[in-house]
Amino acid sequence: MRPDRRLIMERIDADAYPDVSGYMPKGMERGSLHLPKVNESELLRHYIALSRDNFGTDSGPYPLGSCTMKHNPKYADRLASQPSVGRMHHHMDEDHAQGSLEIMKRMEMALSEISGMDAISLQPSAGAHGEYAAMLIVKAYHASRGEERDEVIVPDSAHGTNPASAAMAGYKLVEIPSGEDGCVDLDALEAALSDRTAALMLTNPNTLGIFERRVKELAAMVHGRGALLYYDGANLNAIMGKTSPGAMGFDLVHFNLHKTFATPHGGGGPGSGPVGVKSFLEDFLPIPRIAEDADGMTLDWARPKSIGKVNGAMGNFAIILRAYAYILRQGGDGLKECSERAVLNSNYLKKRLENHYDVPFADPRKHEFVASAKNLKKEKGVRALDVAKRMIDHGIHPPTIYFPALVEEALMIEPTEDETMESLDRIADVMISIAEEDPATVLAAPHSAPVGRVDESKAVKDAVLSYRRMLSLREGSR
Amino acid sequence: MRPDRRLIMERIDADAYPDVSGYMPKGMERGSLHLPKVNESELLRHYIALSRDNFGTDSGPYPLGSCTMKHNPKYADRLASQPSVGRMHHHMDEDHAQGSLEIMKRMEMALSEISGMDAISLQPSAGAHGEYAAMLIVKAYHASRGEERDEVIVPDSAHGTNPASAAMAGYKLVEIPSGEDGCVDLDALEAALSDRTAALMLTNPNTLGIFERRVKELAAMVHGRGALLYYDGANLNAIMGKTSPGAMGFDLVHFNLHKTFATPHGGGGPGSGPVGVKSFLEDFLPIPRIAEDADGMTLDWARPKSIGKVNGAMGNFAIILRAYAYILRQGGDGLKECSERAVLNSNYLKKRLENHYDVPFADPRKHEFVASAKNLKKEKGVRALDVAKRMIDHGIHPPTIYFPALVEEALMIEPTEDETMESLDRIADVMISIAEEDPATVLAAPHSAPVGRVDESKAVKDAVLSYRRMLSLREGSR
Amino acid sequence: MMDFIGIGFEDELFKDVPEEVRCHLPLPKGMSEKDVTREIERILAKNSHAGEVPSFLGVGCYDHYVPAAVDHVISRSEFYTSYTPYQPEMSQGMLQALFEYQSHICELTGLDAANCSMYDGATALGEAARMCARLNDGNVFLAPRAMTREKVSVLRNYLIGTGVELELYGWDEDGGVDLDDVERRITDGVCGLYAETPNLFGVIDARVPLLRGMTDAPLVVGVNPIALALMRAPGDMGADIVVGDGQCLGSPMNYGGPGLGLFACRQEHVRKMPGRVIGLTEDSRGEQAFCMTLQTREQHIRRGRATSNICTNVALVAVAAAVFLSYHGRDGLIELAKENINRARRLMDLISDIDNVQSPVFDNHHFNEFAVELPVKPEKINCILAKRGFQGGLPLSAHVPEMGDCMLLATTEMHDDEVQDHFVSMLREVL
Amino acid sequence: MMDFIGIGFEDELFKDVPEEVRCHLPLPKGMSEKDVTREIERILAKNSHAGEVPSFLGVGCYDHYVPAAVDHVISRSEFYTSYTPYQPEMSQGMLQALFEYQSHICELTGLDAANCSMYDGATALGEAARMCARLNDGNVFLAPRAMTREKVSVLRNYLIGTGVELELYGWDEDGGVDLDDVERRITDGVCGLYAETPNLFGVIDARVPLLRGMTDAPLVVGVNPIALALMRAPGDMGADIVVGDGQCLGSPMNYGGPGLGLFACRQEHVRKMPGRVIGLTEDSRGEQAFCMTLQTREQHIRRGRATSNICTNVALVAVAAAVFLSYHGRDGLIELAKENINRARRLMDLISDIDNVQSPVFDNHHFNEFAVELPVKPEKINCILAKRGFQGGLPLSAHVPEMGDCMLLATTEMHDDEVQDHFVSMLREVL
Ligand SMILES: Cc1ncc(COP(=O)(O)O)c(C=O)c1O
Ligand SMILES: Cc1ncc(COP(=O)(O)O)c(C=O)c1O
Repeated sequence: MRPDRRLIMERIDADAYPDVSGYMPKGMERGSLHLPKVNESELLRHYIALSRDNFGTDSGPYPLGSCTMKHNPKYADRLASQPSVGRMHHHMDEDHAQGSLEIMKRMEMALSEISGMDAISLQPSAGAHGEYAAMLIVKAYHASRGEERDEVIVPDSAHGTNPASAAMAGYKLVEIPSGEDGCVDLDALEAALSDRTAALMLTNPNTLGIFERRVKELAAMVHGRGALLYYDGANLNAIMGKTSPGAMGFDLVHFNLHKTFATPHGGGGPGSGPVGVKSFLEDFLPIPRIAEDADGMTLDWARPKSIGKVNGAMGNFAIILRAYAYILRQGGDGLKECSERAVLNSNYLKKRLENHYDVPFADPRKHEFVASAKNLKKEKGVRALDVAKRMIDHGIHPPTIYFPALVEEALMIEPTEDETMESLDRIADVMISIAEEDPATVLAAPHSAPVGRVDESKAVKDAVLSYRRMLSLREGSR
Repeated sequence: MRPDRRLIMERIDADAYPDVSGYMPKGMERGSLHLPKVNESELLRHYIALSRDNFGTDSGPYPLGSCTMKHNPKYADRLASQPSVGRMHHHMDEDHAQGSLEIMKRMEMALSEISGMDAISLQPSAGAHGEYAAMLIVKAYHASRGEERDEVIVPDSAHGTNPASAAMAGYKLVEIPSGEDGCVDLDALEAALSDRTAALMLTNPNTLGIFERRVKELAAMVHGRGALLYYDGANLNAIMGKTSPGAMGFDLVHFNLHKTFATPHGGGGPGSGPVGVKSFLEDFLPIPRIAEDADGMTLDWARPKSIGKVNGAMGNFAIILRAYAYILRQGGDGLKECSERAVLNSNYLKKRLENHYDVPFADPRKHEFVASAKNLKKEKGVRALDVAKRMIDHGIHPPTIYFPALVEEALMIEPTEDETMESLDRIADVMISIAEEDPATVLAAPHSAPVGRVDESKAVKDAVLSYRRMLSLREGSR
Repeated sequence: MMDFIGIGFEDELFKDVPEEVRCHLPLPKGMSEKDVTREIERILAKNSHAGEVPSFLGVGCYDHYVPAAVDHVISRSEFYTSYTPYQPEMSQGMLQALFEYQSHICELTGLDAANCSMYDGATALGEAARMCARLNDGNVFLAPRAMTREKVSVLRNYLIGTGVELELYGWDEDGGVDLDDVERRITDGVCGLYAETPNLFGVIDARVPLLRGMTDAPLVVGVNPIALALMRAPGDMGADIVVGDGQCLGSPMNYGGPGLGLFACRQEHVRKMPGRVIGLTEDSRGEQAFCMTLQTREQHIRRGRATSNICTNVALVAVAAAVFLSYHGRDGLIELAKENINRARRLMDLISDIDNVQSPVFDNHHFNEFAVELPVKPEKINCILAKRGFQGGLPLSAHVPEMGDCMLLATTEMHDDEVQDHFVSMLREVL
Repeated sequence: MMDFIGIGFEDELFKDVPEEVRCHLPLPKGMSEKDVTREIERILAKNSHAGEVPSFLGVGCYDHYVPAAVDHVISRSEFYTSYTPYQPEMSQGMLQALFEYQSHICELTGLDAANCSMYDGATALGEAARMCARLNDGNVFLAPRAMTREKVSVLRNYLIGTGVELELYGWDEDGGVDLDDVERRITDGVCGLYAETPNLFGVIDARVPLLRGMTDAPLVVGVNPIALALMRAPGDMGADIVVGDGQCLGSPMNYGGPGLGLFACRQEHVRKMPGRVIGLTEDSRGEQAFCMTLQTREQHIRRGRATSNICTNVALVAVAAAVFLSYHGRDGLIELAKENINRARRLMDLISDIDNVQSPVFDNHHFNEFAVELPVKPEKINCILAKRGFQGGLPLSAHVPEMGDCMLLATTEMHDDEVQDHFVSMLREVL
């Protein structure tokens, strides 16, 4: 029996709103408020039951490509739950916050080593936010040189946030196609580059899991036209200890601490998206900068060239702390090993699937690879979506599907370094069995999830985003 | 699909035991050790998956009679998880432990108010342990008076720990039957009492949920023969703020902090079973006693009449702290209200079931009541056990069954004060539907649990209590 | 595994990384879990947190009591180790919790649609301004000058790509909106108008509802969600978009992050909204179910033409807020709001007894915080207070320079009488 | 609800409670969750815990590092809010976890059967002595005099109902069993013989295996489960029953409680065993399943004739131990054991350099702790150390009076070099 899943606000307080006069200026008083009325026991049963209808990396394999769902170690959470983390306000006198500031400074230094960048700001709240901060820096840089450059080049395999961030910063987008080998087509790049080019945004390895071997050449081309080279660091976990954005010639990079550095995703966030730059761009980084002098850590606000602030505070300290704990735990060699195992796992799983799914492009892959259900679709009418839904029945989270768009019926698979061979074999066995299964079963999946296949188009059509709205539709008015 | 439930030790380390010479004296070195080899991710997935196959009060209704499965508030757990609780050693200088000692002293005082006893020891580790400490006190008391009394009287409705504790202390047991009304048969008591009687052990309300109205009379009878009157305080949650063991005339009492005072049961423990006595028995309480003087709290070991120690330390401090937090939160009125609601809920549920199950004895009940499946068994062959198993399919924990033995096919139900009317109705609806259901379905239950009905007799026959044993049976030798 | 792949050693998998870009990672060796814990605790011990050194800082980030039940729920690993719920069948729990969050926010704000979080209050405002630019052709966004430098800077940065200019209007002697100044600035070119209540000065501004009549451009209102327990819903004041910071709803301050950007709007504008939203729908059996919806607004579908670049948001903080609001319920939230008003009143009254101090600067209703005018530079006072074990309030000089002698003091239910009294007597001594 | 029951007001439900026994509950009014938290934290702040004041106490209760994963698992509310798993179909998770715990304990001890916990090490020993009395007719239980007064007292109290006398034997100059003394005391009347390794003095006693040859009565061996990573399994030494305290396996000290009473025995004696046990079986579909078993030994079935009165045990602490052991695995546990031996060696060496101090008193292998002889009363030294921010070791006077000048010092992996060095230099100063 499926447990009670009523909305908690259906246990509502029906009494009249109490008299609260004297607390608000005239005309500003509230007259009603509908919130649930539950005791702690009901409250917890409700939310615990909801949690049980959710799947996380602690529940099982989560090979979601481009999302790096790796294990979130518990020591990091425990460290983050102390009052010396939680009960700190970002406006505190620096003297009161030497601990937080030291953690941040050390984290900047660690990220600098990892990325080969000269200066880091931990301020951005997530990957896309780091991209945006980077685009603002690109803008400020060219402006400082009196140059007007209004285009940003983005490969078609780029993550959606890349073009979105560039556009949000006011740039025109120039999309370039991938070549046969899944890498940037250098001729297309050459054609796209111009004096209007502000930057090229690149992920390496790209979202196909392919390393752009000609990255140095590419960097030279971009730099040769006076543009900057930006690195989307969400995929850094494939290369740590092997190469770095700095070594590859990039000028700016953002990190996804919630991917590479094993902090929890929290069902969609919070994350943390620091941005790193080569020294010639340091002056443009967000304020305040953390400075260190004889007395300890201080905050430097007097940075006239800075882009200013991208969020209201200092960044997501609680996430930064977790990531720093993880970096300390792994150490340099440990991070390198993580990359090695992530890549090994990805290539192993790819090999296991090769005879059952179409897997375009040549070896080796890095941390992820993209398979395709296009043959399955042709032969049996089973799409990537159906494969995904059927995997749910086996307690394995489906891969990312339909991304990148350049692969038809894409299944983008990133096992991460945490899965054991046994677990990889289970993923493979399940995916192979689905490929061989009676299509009717697959098309009707999931069969054993808390709900049947969810009607996403109805959700779009109705656009009911709240209980209020739900009620007003139900009552026909409100 | 049921997730992987292999034993964790099946992921074993097969390498040879390493060389560890130099750490042990000759002849004391180990040669092999088989423990699982898992990474943190596998470890957590394993145990989290196991937890998901378990049901607690946070999962749903748990009307387990005589066990008081009430909500365990989370603030108490959070308080107990601090280093000022955890990193304290019981042998510390009193100066270092003033906080722990003050909590304990305050708890003693609160329990004293609640029970009407003059002195409390928090040392016993659980209810049965408190009973045992009490029996040792009874023994020491009579011995101190030069009296030889070797019998303890226990009603047939008593919890199994009562006779077991008395027997463990070396007493002969005299069992007396309950009367028609479910109460102690005073004539039988009269007949059982003698100069050999050391004590009568009583629960009031008893395990049938019936209040022994003639308790004062009964106390006079027991005291009249020079025996002591012992109160099993596991059911205190029915009467707080209404009456107390002290007011009823009892000399000794134990508490179940993990029942009345809402601390977690932890799947079977730890609990805490303080013992309280009237002043004339105080000298016999376990050592050390917590004393308070101008400088603060001290430990008094110089108590020559004391029974000594019942456990190696000071009691289960982490549980005591939680219970104290709960008592502070409720306050006197709040505890009284808990009793009122517990009794109201019990009587409501009883009323709802009355037409569908046999519910012997008259009204009102206290915190619990005993229903019977004897008619169901007669009419349809459905036993209490079957009803219980079928309730599992509905996500409700079954009541205690087959206890007390004096009620045939007993279903002992204690809803606690935490269940809402809605939840009580759900329990009732489910139990009624089972009574009316096709017996075949009920007999084959559970249908939707992680396992089918478990073969308990095979477990007894095989007596396999470890993986080692399992392997050696499997291999035929080891 | 290497055998199966057909390689002899692991580095073969990196043969595609050219020699010229190879490098080493010169970080120290790894540490045990125990040593990491000890090392980080050693560093954190250098902090003086609000439990040790009472703090009077606020402006969007408050030290409230976090009920243990909230911690418990967001520590459920099924929740916090999950990703964005792309596969609704596997994520009904998170989806429903977020739908409930949206519902609570809609109820508080009096609007029908809310997204399931932005990074923080400042970026939520930035996104609101951008949304206004999408809703019409104006090229000026009007906002109060009474904002922290942080918020102003974020807002500017979020408008950079839109061509919209930021124009700031002033405040009146009672700390509310200067209506004349707004009036003067309103033209057809205004694409959006923003006001806060409570505002930077903690003032509950009864003039905010009047703004609705002054322009057809979208009205954006910034709120404190706890104050909304007592305050008229902005939707009823005519607001089109409501933003704010929801950290106060069950999350620690965490040195400022993560926050919780609240974002709600009218149903009619839902397709122009930024951020992720959870919608109600049905499953194949016709039963109630939830899923992410209106995704064509988002970057992973619309890429360069998305309403925002936001991807990862702060979902777990939103869940904490949902649990917090359900824990308190209506009456609990009202009590909490009252307590915070009373605490602030008590503190401002006590301080007003000190000679040479004006407390509060603005004679008006306040929530959580209020400005006081001091005879000495606030920065200096904070230094002295620090030596006596207090973290004073926010000096306003860096934010609204004309109030350079003022300090913003915030207080919550975490300050009992003793702490307030002690603080005031210190302040008296110091002045 | 009252209507339905047919009563007019709630007190009607208490009409069976006679007036003469009625009373009030004069406790103060209830407090909010926040105020309770604050009040208790205020009191607890009076403690000086081992993280603030390094402590050198041990004897069965140690300050080890608790991996965060252990906390996480036992904080799963499905585990900790459940009761004794009477309904196996609803409790497979707890049952399997406890079966795994039993399995780990069996593996460590070299025996085939273990129960799923007793209250603590001392009561486990008491129960073991009682079990010996059940296994044969003897009326003397032999145990070392080198035990804490707590343990001796508990043991006596557990033997009270059995008619068995406790007799204590001495130790040799190397701190091990005095074999001659044991020899002298062994008669047919001995129903059980108990020895510890490591013993009270932290000595790993290589003479314990020799006891097997000296009597046919059951041999009970007391152990430290972490030491067992390196030490020969007691089962291989001929032990019939193994007991010990398992708090060191992933639980905080908690001012001494809850502990974890380890209890393992030979398969042949399983039906005489005290306490709850989890057995392997099958479900109706023939699949592996677990349930409580051999319940006819227990009080809820056998009542007055049960093997023990124990009902509630410390199951959750046992789960913590299972997770702890699985977390470390063989190699991790070996490392941990080595580290603890090395820490103790280092400390005893450093102290032995102080004049007038004999460190250790016994020239033997130690685990975690060791006795040192001091020129001043240990109690007095502890007072002075306390003023300098240390919690010294256990003065032995109250436990083994003839060693009144000795102190037992325990150290674990939580003491780094700095702490040990600092402690030793303080000690040097003080002496
Ligand atoms: C390649 C890549 N870039 C950027 C992002 C955006 O990061 P975030 O979701 O933290 O905004 C992601 C994550 O989704 C990503 O995979
Ligand atoms: C009435 C009664 N007495 C005694 C006990 C024994 O308590 P414990 O399980 O804590 O040993 C119980 C609990 O099972 C009980 O219900």
